[in-house]
Amino acid sequence: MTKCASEIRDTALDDGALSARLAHIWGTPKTFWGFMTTVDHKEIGRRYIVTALFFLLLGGLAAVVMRLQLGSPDNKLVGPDLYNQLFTMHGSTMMFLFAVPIMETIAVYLVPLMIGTRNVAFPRLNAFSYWVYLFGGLMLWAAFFVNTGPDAGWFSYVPLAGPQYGIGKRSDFWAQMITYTELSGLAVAVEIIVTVFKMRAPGMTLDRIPLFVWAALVTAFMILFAMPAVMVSSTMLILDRLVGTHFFNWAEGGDSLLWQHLFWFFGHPEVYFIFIPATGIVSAIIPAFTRRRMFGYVALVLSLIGTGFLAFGLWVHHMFVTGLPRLGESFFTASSMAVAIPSGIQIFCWIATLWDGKLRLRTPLLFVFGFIVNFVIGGLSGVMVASVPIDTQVHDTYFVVAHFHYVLIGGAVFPLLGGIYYWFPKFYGRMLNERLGRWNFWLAMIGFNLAFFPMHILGLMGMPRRVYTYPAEMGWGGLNLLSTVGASIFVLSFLVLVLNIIRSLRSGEIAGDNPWDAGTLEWAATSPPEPQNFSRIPVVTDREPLWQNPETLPVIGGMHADRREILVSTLVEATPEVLESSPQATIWPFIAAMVTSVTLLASIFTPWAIVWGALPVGIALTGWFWPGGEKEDES
Amino acid sequence: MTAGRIRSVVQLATCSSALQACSGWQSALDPHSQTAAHLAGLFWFFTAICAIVWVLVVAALIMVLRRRRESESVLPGDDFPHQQRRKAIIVGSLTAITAIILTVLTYMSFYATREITWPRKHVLTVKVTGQQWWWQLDYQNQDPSQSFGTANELHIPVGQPVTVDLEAADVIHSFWVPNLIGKQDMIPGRKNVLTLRADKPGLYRGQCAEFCGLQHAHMSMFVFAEPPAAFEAWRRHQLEPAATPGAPQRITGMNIFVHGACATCHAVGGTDADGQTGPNLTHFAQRATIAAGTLRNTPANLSRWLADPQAVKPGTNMPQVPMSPADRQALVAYLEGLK
Amino acid sequence: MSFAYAKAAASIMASLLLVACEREQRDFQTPSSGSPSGDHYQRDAYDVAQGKRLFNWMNCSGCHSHGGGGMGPALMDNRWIYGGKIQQIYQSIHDGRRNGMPAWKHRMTDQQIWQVAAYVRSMGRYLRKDVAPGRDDAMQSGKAESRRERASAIVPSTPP
Amino acid sequence: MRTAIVRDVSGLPHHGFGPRALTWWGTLSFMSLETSGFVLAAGAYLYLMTRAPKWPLNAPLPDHWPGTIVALLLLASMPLNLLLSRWAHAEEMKKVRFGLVGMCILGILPLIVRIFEFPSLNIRWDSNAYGSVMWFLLGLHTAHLITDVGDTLVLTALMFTRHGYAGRRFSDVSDNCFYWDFVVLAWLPIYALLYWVPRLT
Repeated sequence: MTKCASEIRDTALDDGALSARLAHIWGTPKTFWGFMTTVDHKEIGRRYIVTALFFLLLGGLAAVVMRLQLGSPDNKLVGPDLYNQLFTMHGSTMMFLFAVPIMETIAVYLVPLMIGTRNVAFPRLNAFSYWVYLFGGLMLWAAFFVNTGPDAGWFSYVPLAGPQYGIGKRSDFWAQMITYTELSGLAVAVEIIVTVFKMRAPGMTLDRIPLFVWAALVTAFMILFAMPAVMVSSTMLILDRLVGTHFFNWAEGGDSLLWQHLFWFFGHPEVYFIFIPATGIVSAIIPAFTRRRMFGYVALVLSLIGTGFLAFGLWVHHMFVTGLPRLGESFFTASSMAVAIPSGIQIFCWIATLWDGKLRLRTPLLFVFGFIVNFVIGGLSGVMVASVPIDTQVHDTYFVVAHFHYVLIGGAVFPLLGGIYYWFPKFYGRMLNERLGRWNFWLAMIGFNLAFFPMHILGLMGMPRRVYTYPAEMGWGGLNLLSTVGASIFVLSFLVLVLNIIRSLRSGEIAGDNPWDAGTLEWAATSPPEPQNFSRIPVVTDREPLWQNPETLPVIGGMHADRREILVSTLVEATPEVLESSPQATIWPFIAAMVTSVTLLASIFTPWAIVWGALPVGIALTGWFWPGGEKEDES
Repeated sequence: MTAGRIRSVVQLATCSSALQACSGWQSALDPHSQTAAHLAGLFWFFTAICAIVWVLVVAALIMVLRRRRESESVLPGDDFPHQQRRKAIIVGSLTAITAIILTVLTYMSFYATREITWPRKHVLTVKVTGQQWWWQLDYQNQDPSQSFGTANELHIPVGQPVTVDLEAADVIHSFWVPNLIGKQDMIPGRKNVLTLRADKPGLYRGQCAEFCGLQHAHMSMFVFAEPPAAFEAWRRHQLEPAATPGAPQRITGMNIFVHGACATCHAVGGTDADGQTGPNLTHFAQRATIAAGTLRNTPANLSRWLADPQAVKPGTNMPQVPMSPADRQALVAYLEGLK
Repeated sequence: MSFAYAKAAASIMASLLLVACEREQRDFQTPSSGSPSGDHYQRDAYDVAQGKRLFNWMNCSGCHSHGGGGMGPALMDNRWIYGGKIQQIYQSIHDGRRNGMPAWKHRMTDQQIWQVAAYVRSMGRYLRKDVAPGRDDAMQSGKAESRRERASAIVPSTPP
Repeated sequence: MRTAIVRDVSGLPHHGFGPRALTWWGTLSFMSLETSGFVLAAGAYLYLMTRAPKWPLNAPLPDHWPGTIVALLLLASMPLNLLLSRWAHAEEMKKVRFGLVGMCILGILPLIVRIFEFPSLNIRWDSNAYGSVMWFLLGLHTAHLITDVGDTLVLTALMFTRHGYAGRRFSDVSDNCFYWDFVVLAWLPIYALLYWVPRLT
């Protein structure tokens, strides 16, 4: 390996020339081909986020129809068949196609910027992951539009989703959608872990990693260990349905509770895949708007990790009424209660930071306040359902529906909306409108609480979840109507957000690199960031590098300026150790995703599809890894 | 008793209209049995604690917004060391308090579980089998001549514990009568057991609580808690065959039933109708509702149900049997005579 | 030219759509009397599944033993004494046949008989795989209808 | 923002081995998630076993010989795998090519025996839940075996082209060895579950 004679190092160029040169090397051409082949984490992250928001829209529309149906007793707007498909689509979409992907991909966009590198660890895997996710989501919704929407609920309990009672191909589409989204979810988790472990800017030791990045890392680890559970169980389900295995057939030695164990072993941590990144967003917003460093950094990191561990010991609290032994159930009550402690620590630390801070009450911080108010309700009702005796009354009623919407909307969507207002200027270079932002916040706050608080009472009044209608004599009509009105207001708040985004993209105030005067590295990049993120990789000596030195960014020199190159650093101390090249744009991830998707889709109809599909998938993967002769491949 | 006092305090404190709405014949907050009372007491205790915690958090947030800052330094950065130390102590103590509260709640919950656990052998045993979308009830007895079957309406004697064996014929269902007891799943291939005891006579509504397919919404049941004497009278009556029709119209109705499609799925004791896949109709006229609580049992409703079951309960396994209006009248007359 | 391709593609898409919609239709209402050929029952997974439910409930296996045959003829092979078309099977169930097959016209409704007939067709693997039922949650008695090998052409047969 | 160069990294190497390489960490992550899958599948096996009245459930004992031969073949491949990893670290092209060809053969051999392993389970996947979970575990491991052998074949082809001389390819070879270790080690507990646990009862 002789040194290439023509190689250029960045030390030979001034900032302007270097930036132009790297922008060309890392850039994505504004062509169709460029769009299809890009491996830039920002391009992919952005389209991932837009796609997830599109699925939010679809899932939201399903919810709107459900709310309209339940707005009055004995309503005939939709029948049981469509209603069952609607709530299954709503749950599956929100969990698998919106919440988990959007949290993961905000990390895909932000983590490289926050840790001072130029791309994620495996950019082509990232592109592949997006395409597989897109195809999986589209497949599920296409199936719904041809009357093949799954109808057994987002947790698809057997035997209702099994071969005998899950009639037609509906549950097969559900089970295979799981395969797509888990494939993409796991791929992103691997990228995030390796990116955070090995690509941090020099000097970003473990105790200088931004809390959002910690949250993304903990989430990625949870995904790594929890998602295989649903892969295993959904594979068993589809085998039961398609080739006649007996995993869940009680008459031949199987057991329907095996499904529940496996599903909830994944399903409970999944709530934390959504919630933990949201806490990361909160921990990013609070310092910027209080002008204070986060109080209790170490405690916060330890609570994130603690939550990550405890989340794996809770799954049985979804099965308290299945008749498991009481002693075991008591253990799971204790562990479910215990997970409230790390959440409590986080809330105490946030309030402690706000306490002495110099507050700037802009929209992102408003959403943080809304988050705390709503999430605490969800957390506390979580403590209630963790108690076995109380759960026997509220399990599978609207009380639980209220509970998890407080946790997921209050605990994750509110921070997410705050995060959108916070980072939008970084993504698009323009500020969102503050006035509309306040409208957005208050409508969301009022609409959300009107929609979901009455559900607590409905559940206690005996209303089970997943009913497509109810008789007038039950007396549930009034509260349900209130809830429907609240839901409409909540929908309105999203329309305000869309309006705000459209206005801002056309005529928003230009943001500048660091409009909030925040301290983390993403604000050192331009808004929107250049394709290479950083022309020179920053050197970090503080948890809030931009606060420590607002004028000058210390950087390293000596990297190549003629190829896509990133800096690999050590795990703990982030000492530079290797200059590794980063892959070029390529169409192969798209092709690989395409053939994988077709194979999986065909396997819904015949198991032989896996055999036929293996060859094209193998060819696509070989094409992906085969070097093309660029500088990036040969170093 | 503590829980009871707390409950009344909370009741006073909370908006009373919401609470009035909470009481009803299918409400967890209107207990009519010791078990349900324990559960409600525990619920109110948890609610009180949680409400206090939430109010404190919101109060803290309001103070954050309103308090004057000692030092409004413009430069971003850390707190002063003495503030840091003070905060660390406060956050640490709050965490400890959280842990203590959670321990107390865990203990309370465990204690309540023990309170509501009964020994499993009782005089009266009823096997409840969940079906898509109705409840099959079998009153079991060592002596087969004392055993009988019925559907959707469970009669129990007040004050006596009754063993309820829970099974399912097709998919998972869940047995839940909130005024009397929390829910328990009915799982194909498994057996669960509950002990049901009503302490006040009354009519309580229950509903399937595990999503079970198209008509999950219309799978409800009624529990009639009766004084022991009334229950015994009811039980004896159930053991008898169906009433023999006298009026000609009813005899016509019986012939339609016994020789037509009805008898394929339904049984009527004392006749040739012995279908087992649908509800037993021997004493149908005594029941308060039709189709697992979907309609009140009136001749008009029954006629509507027979004319087009799928319009009333889309997806039900009850088919629309074609017959002339006169035949349907006769069938209704027969069924409404099955006292 | 390209317009022709687009038209062809559109018609293929439309027919796929129809196939899927038809397969998954849950038709609860009884069709008004004078119901047509009954062909649509064997294209609808829900009807076939309901037919299977009725086949078990009516204890058809008492004679036909899960289609393997016993006192009554086997239903899984390609030999059909009274014809293997759905209309012919409907007739056999509806009116009964000599040698012990009872008439069900008074014991089941028309719709139910069509559903059972559609299911019987699936036992012989005459239906599309994505319409035929999967295995039951019960003791197994051979491959599920959706996994059976396609039956060969219908052969007229005489009672043994 | 103004920048100030405070450090020069031009002397750093362009590829690293083991924990210094991104792909090594990627491989490790994938191994972790696959381990999670194996453990859950094994958990399902044990769960069904504890619920069954007897194990094997209504079936003769599986014939362990094909499985044992696969285990022995896989273990026999370990020394060469270790050597290949060392040669890759030392970037010795000739030895690496020899080792890769050897690993291809040592990978295909157990795959051939694997074909005979399925029938020797003495039960079909659709007979009962015991059969289902036996086939599931064996299928899961076979999938890993096939993908890694496929990967080795492609990598071997690559190392015989001019692309093979890039330093990072040697790192890829050593990561492939790392993954093979995992495939071999994962087999041992599954082998025990499939063939010896049913013999315990």
